[in-house]
Amino acid sequence: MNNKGGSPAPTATNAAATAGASGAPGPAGRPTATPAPAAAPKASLSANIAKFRELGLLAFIVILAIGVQLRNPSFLTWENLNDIATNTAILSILAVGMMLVIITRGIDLSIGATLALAGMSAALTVKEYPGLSPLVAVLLGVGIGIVCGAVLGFLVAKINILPIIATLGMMNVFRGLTYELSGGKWVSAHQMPDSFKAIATGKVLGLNNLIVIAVVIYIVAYYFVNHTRTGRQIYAVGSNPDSAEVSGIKSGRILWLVYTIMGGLAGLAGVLWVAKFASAQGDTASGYELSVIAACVLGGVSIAGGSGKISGIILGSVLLGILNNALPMINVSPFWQNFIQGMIILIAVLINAVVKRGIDRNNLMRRRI
Amino acid sequence: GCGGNNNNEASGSDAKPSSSAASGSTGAKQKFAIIFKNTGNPYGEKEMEGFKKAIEESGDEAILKAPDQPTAEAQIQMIEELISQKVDSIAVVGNDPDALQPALKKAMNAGIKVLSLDSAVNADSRMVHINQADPERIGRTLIQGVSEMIGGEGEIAILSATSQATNQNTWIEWMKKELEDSKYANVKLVKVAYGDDLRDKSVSETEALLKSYPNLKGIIAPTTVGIAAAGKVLTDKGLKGKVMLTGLGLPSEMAEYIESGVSPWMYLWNPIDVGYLAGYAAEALVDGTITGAIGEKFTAGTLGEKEIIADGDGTQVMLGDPFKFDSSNIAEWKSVY
Amino acid sequence: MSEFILELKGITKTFPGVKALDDVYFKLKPGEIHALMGENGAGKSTFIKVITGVHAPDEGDMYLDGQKVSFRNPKDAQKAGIAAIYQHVTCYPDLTVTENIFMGHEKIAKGTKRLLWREMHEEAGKLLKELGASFSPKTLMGALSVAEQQIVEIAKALSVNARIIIMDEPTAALTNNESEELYRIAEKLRDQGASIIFISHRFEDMYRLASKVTVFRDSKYIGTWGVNEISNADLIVAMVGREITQLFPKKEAQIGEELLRVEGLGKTGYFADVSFTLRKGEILGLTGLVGAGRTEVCQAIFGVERPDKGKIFYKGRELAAKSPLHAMKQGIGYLPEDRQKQGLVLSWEIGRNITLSSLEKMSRRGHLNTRKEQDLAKRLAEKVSVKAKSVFDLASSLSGGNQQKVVFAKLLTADLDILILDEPTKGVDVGAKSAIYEIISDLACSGYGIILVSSEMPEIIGMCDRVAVMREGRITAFMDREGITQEAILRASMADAAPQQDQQRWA
Amino acid sequence: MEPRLLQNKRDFSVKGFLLQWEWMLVVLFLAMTVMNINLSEYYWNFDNLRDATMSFLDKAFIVLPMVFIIIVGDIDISVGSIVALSSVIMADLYNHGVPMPIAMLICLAVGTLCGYINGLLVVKFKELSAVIVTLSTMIIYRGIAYILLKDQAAGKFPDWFNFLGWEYVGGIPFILIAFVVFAILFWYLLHKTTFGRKVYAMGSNLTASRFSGIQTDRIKIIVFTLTGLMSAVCALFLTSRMGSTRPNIANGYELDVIAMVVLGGISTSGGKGRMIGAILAIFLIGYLRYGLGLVNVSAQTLLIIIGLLLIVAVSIPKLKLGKKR
Ligand SMILES: Nc1ncnc2c1ncn2[C@@H]1O[C@H](COP(=O)(O)OP(=O)(O)OP(=O)(O)O)[C@@H](O)[C@H]1O
Ligand SMILES: Nc1ncnc2c1ncn2[C@@H]1O[C@H](COP(=O)(O)OP(=O)(O)OP(=O)(O)O)[C@@H](O)[C@H]1O
Ligand SMILES: [Mg+2]
Ligand SMILES: [Mg+2]
Repeated sequence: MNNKGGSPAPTATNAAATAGASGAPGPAGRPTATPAPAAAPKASLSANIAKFRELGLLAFIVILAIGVQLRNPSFLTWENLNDIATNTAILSILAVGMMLVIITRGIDLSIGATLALAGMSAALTVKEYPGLSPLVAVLLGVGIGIVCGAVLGFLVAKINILPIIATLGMMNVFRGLTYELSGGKWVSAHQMPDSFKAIATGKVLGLNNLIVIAVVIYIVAYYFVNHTRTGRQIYAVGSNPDSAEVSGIKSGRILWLVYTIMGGLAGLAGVLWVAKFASAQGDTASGYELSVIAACVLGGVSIAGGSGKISGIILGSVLLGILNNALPMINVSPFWQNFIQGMIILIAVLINAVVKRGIDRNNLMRRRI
Repeated sequence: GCGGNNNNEASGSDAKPSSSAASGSTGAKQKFAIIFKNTGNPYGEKEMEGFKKAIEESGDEAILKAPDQPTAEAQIQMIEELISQKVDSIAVVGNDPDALQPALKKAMNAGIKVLSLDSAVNADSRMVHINQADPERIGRTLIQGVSEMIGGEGEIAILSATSQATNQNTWIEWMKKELEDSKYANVKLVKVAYGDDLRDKSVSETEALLKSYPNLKGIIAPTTVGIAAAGKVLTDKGLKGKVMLTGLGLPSEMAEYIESGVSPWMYLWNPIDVGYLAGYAAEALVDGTITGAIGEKFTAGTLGEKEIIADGDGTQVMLGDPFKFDSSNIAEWKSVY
Repeated sequence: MSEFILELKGITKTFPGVKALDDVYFKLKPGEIHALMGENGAGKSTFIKVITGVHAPDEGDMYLDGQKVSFRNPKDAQKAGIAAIYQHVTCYPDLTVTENIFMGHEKIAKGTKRLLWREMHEEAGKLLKELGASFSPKTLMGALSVAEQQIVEIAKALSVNARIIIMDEPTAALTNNESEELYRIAEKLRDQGASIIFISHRFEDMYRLASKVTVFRDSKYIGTWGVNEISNADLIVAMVGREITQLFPKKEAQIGEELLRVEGLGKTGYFADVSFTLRKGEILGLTGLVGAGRTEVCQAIFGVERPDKGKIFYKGRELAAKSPLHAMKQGIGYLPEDRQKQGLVLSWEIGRNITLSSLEKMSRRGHLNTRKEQDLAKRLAEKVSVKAKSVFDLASSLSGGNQQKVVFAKLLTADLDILILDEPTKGVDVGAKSAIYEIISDLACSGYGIILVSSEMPEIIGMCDRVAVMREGRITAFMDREGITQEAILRASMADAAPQQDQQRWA
Repeated sequence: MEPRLLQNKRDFSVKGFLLQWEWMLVVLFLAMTVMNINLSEYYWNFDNLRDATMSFLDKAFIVLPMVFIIIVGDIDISVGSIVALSSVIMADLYNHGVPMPIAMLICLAVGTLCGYINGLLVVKFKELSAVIVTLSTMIIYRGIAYILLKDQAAGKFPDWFNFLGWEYVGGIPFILIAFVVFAILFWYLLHKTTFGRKVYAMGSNLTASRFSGIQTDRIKIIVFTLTGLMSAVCALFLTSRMGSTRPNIANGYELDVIAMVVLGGISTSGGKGRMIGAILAIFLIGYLRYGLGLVNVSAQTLLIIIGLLLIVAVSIPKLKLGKKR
């Protein structure tokens, strides 16, 4: 179909070898030329669609922002944008891990519980040893998260339990452990040393630490998923687990890695959360996994596995962050907030789907027949 | 009818070996249960602690329960479990004033004495309610407090728990009533926001308040998570002294912000005492000292004698006035609860 | 150094309930193209998977360069220089062609371990060009047709510079000139010293390429011959265990009234201006190059997709099938081209697969009568000679050809007038092929109108009463039985024949 | 080609029969019963066991159709919100003077409509997965409930409405009888009808099902609609048990329901599992919670135990059948 007029066709001798019952070894006719030069309309087509997906989301965000700005002029101020970014940082950090998990066709419902467990452990530790360097607390949290994630990874990769079940079960276990650990108590602001709280209030180059940490994680993750072999293998395992097995990818290890990364990020998020709010509770971030999954899904990560982009989840997280920030600011009745939030998520994904269809159609129209 | 009363022969015999300290009218330990809203809440832990103390002072057995989620559905399930265990009394901190009615009625039909504490269930589903403080007093005191902090004029806002929380809603009603007084002519309530007792949401809501109402002078947050989250935001944004904060909160959570002056003072009752009083009221109901009728009196351990008074259709026992926490006394309380 | 680069002795492999390989031998010389043939289910694919370490053999040894080896996983085989193209395309639909080609042996920068995207794209482009493919290496694999995916698989095997390359029916989805590219490349590789194991049901492939042929039958090793030493008939006897007298048992059917008339059918981006008629008892061939749009036309008639333009008349009445069910109720049946994805529920028993499209017939007010169901399934499975123990065997445990027979049996459950058969013999062995042709002929005789979509010239020539040739979404020629020749078909399917530029349409 | 005769009998292997998931649930159930009897003297008591079902069976109504949805390969996480919305609308209408029987019918209609909308969205927007669709409708439906009822509770239903959740018929709780009836209906639908067969086919291979003339869209819509309807049935019983309703009731039910379905051996990747497994799982979890509740095990310990039970139960068969290459 891409044959430009001039390309010579193979001569008819190509097919001279007759087949079937009466067939005899025929003379080998060589084609006189290779047909059709490699053109690339398909590549640009699918690439454009993928790009447009993010553009559509971006446009939606811009329109939303303008709408909110008209209602409340203090929305697009440096301070407020900074607040949005700070409040969205933890969500977006978790979204990175969740994206990797979803790419491998999995899901992690336990991150809220892992976050709470890691946060509570870190808080209890700094409460006991106020002199401790905050870095140690962060490492402790990340470590606990990694352990939680590794356990999940083990269940999913080695015992072959479906991710949704493994994480549902362990979610209960981690949450229960958090309560057991704290004995039902909270760790309050006055029990945390200032150095610990500074993790979330400190600034680098005028930007809140949380934002900086999120940005660094995004850069690392971008490099990891796009430019390393292991990163690509994550996509391969999600895209077709059977082929991955046949082409010698150790899918078990990849799964394990993915859940461990998710756990580690959840652990980190736990420490950041506790430092940011200066309080550790047993029910910290309960149900937060849904927001994280929503961010991924809005960002175009396919639940069926195999696809998902860093740029997408940034936009997904930002959209959710803006909603959380904007709805209270434009004086929406609290009773309407749920509804509006749900509608916006639904409309965003529907518009995305419709736009994609339109583009597909448009491209078909341009095909020559 | 309900089938809870069919197996009376089991109730007298206690299979577990009773301890030497056994006392009470039947000679065996009686069982007193308390159901809090949800687990992992230090306020609730303290209330249950007080309850347990009272029950153990009487030589009986306390059963402490709390579901993992603060829902009425889960509490109904726990009430069923307690009926099966043939406890003598159930004290409940209701997640919903009405939804527990059928379950609690079934318990009462089974001969179990039922009372509520802190967050009330409706009058039909309890014999008596233990009220930590008069809602009217709480509402009015909070307005008086914030008015004093902002010098009697300016915009104020309320940051509550969920839009459904009964206690908070009653208090907010009283706050609005108090504001009608002419001496608050210059105090303007601009918004009631709901942080759903979630840290992240409470923070967003506080930030939105500050941005939408740049002239905001004071915030009242009648819930621990809300007031602590607001304290954190005001601290981080360096608004100490510019926006005043008061409300109801656990001293431990608020110590930081009261000591720093972000919140000059706030109020709360002693949850241990609430539980303790409920424990003695339950004992009195089971003993038959009281039936829950107005005018009856009983001795509540170290709290002394308490009297049952009217409360709408039902009856209640009042603990006392809320306690004011400020920089002078917070250090002493922050380690208690 | 041994005379043989690869040698397998006494390989036995049992699956639960099936002995897939029974004491099998194989020897491969360096620089040799060795054909492996046998009926469906003879164990060829399983044998390949043993070589590449996907399956571990129960018994037997494998020698590489005279050294005994045993691969624990496909990676080991890859490291030892063995590359394989598996029968069922195993690709990553969400990744680009480049990534599919280089998965497992990516080019990475020495120090930083960074992936060298540009280099990989370039090389992938070169490989594809060599194979005559016209899509960019940056295309997503999922956007390609089955045939195009097969080409990528071949490119993948070429990219590893393996000493031993195994191709399991690589030509099944290819048209003749694509196959020709493949032959050329295979010969080039052989000349460079690589050895190739080539599995195909097409004799054409074997004669064109191989110097040796090994035959398996019923999981057993039958023998190895030089291609020139054995006659075609003997080879068929070796494979089937009996003589097949006539491969194309075309019977003269009574051609009756018109059943189907398609007028100006078009679907944006896929096909345009497709018109033809089909009569009772007639076999209409639909041929053309890969991507010519045949499948799309068939699916539009069957109600899978809606056409944008044109009309379909069924027995004189206008019919626009809203769904496959609607089409089937009218009397149109479709045998899909991808039996694993579109034809079968692989995890189900044979019997349930067969009855899936006619459940209503075996039920009363929704209640399913399982006795009736099993009887029907057994009868039909026997009719198409499915090779299995019972109708309770899982479809996934069948070989490719037998799976196709099950899909065929599904069609026979319904009361149909028109059968649309999309590549019904793709990857089916001679024995089964001839059985399928016989079924097709019988069906035509009993009054069905049949549309036979095929890329295989002999099949089209041998079976059809009339042929329509498609190119780039349009029908370019009609031929009657007398006028069908390979040359004519090829001419009509090639792009340079007609000056398309002038009548370029925006369908 | 001479026809090869196929055997008529299915291979029967004792091992295969005994290794069925449902047996494992039965064993777990027995073990749990023995444990509970030893833990509490109050457990092995007809009245108690009977009354316990009343407090855990409400969700069980949603488990039944959820089995279908998960076998079809989808998931519905909006069920908790559908319960809330249909319950709130019923209560609101009743409080505005609509007779209770009519309000109840409207409750069922609302649930059905919500389910239908889910199904329609899932079918019309195939590029979105059911997770996304029902995630958003989950937020929306509960959002509507909040808009309707604000911070109010609605209730004060007529006394006879108590019947659903609290009363007995011939000594058996009405809710248990209703559940048994529905369970039999759904079991029959899944295992004995063409509809059930089609549902399995779709879960195993959607494309092949479509090509086989199954109206896949229609069946998906029916399955989602059924789930909406049964969520409304759950709403009736739950509201009756609570005697009043609020927009936040049935919060988190979706996870409980899915956990039961999954413990019942229904694979979330579709196509596999049986109704009886899910039913066993309902009673297993229900009585386990109840038994541990009788000895007042703390909520956090209960969380850990249920979580581990899910993991361990699902792991056991996987551990036994090592993979063979
Ligand atoms: N994973 C498996 N489990 C059970 N049986 C299997 C499995 N793979 C193959 N078989 C059985 O092994 C036998 C050989 O199958 P194989 O796929 O090797 O045949 P083949 O010669 O490649 O056939 P075809 O030409 O149709 O591809 C068949 O009977 C098949 O049913
Ligand atoms: N997955 C796909 N995505 C986009 N376009 C496709 C896809 N598959 C096929 N096409 C395009 O649709 C048109 C018709 O393809 P179709 O598969 O119907 O052709 P066909 O003649 O049946 O080929 P085959 O011989 O492979 O069966 C071609 O232009 C092809 O490139
Ligand atoms: Mg094969
Ligand atoms: Mg085709």
